[in-house]
Amino acid sequence: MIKILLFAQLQEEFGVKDIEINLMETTVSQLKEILKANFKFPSLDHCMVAINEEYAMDFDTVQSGDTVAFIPPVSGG
Amino acid sequence: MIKILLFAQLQEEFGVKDIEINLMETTVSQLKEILKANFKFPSLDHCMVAINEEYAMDFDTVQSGDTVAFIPPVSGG
Amino acid sequence: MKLFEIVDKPIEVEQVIAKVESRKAGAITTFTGVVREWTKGKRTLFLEYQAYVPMAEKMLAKIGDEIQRKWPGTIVAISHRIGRLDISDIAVVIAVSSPHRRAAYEANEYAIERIKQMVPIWKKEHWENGEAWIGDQLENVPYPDGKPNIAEGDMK
Amino acid sequence: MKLFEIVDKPIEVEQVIAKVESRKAGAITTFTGVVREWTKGKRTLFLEYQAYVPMAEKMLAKIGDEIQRKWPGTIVAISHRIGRLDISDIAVVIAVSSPHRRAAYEANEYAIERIKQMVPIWKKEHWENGEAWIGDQLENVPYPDGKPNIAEGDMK
Repeated sequence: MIKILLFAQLQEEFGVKDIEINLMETTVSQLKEILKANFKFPSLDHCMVAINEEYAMDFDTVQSGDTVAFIPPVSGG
Repeated sequence: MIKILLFAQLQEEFGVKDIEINLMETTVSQLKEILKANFKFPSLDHCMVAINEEYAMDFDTVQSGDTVAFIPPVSGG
Repeated sequence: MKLFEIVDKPIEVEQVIAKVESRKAGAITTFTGVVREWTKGKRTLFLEYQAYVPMAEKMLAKIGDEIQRKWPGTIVAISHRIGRLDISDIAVVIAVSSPHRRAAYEANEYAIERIKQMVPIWKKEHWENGEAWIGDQLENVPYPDGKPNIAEGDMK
Repeated sequence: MKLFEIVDKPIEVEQVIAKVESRKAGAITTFTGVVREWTKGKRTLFLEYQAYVPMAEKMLAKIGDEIQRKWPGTIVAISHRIGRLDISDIAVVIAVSSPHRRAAYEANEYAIERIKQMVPIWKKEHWENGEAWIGDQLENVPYPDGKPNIAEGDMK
């Protein structure tokens, strides 16, 4: 089970704050492909990804139990 | 009558905050010479001069009724 | 006392300053980001800030670590507010104390630039005729390699 | 409300900030100069500040004018305290508000540099083994032409 967190416009596009999906070990880019294939996520390509609250690269590994956050362009400050 | 204001180390060296001297029109540099000839003012050469609260140059004119301030190197902030 | 925090209540500048006070300090700088009414001729009615709170606090603390390495002797505190903010409300306060003033200015400006690059906080503008989530980076250059500059770097 | 003042009572940062608040502001920076205990290995016990008050306020206002010309849209307020100050007491607060942050930082730093160049305020250090009036400019370069840089200029 991987927990996926959505924020800002992603949260509004999708209508929920988080999703849980059943997946074995995968990479960030594979996860993105799976989400794009199964859901409507127009903004996904503009997002950064964090695994367990740390920024991750496309080649990083995601495994069951991880929390993956999709981070649209930030605008704090 | 020209009023002369002293600050910081000048005030302490001289022991008073202000002096009044009777002088006709003169220049800043002449006034400095007069003061150095008549009083002990070791720090005078390091000072800026203000006439009526505006910085003045050596060649500027001082006349009766003016207030001349000798301004040691400043250290506000 | 939390040096780096996301809060949903009004921020008091004095309280953020109090966190960085020190007998070694000769200079304290603050940056206060407030909600501006007009941006490029468009009138803002109010803003809504959202954050990924635990990660945002972690990233603020990371900025604090970077600053302590770059400007030894400084102390940094950052509070960022989320929720609905009206015109002139304070969104963020950054306080930096330092023995000397140059570092206090530099470190402070570094902090706000880094916040805008990498802290997961989002702002939704509400105008008279619409609303939109703002992505500061998108307004500028898209990430050259699909990622923001997460590694410490020079400021733009 | 006096934007530029010399006071002999403690300065509250919030009160100086309040003077520059505006619905047009997106950024407010402050600089707070506080009494540092240690300077180059020497321990300060307390300080004594003296000013040529009317001229000092006039020069602070002049710095404000310079800033408004260089960074249009900014609002500046400066309070400087005189008299005896103990460790961690606030000597000066500079607040600058601006629509955008870059100007708020630049104008603020410009203000403190100009204060140290040309505002008639003096600091006397009291150490454990002595006391002395400090001349910041003398510690640096003596005035090249016997005068400080009174004309607006680039900061060092």
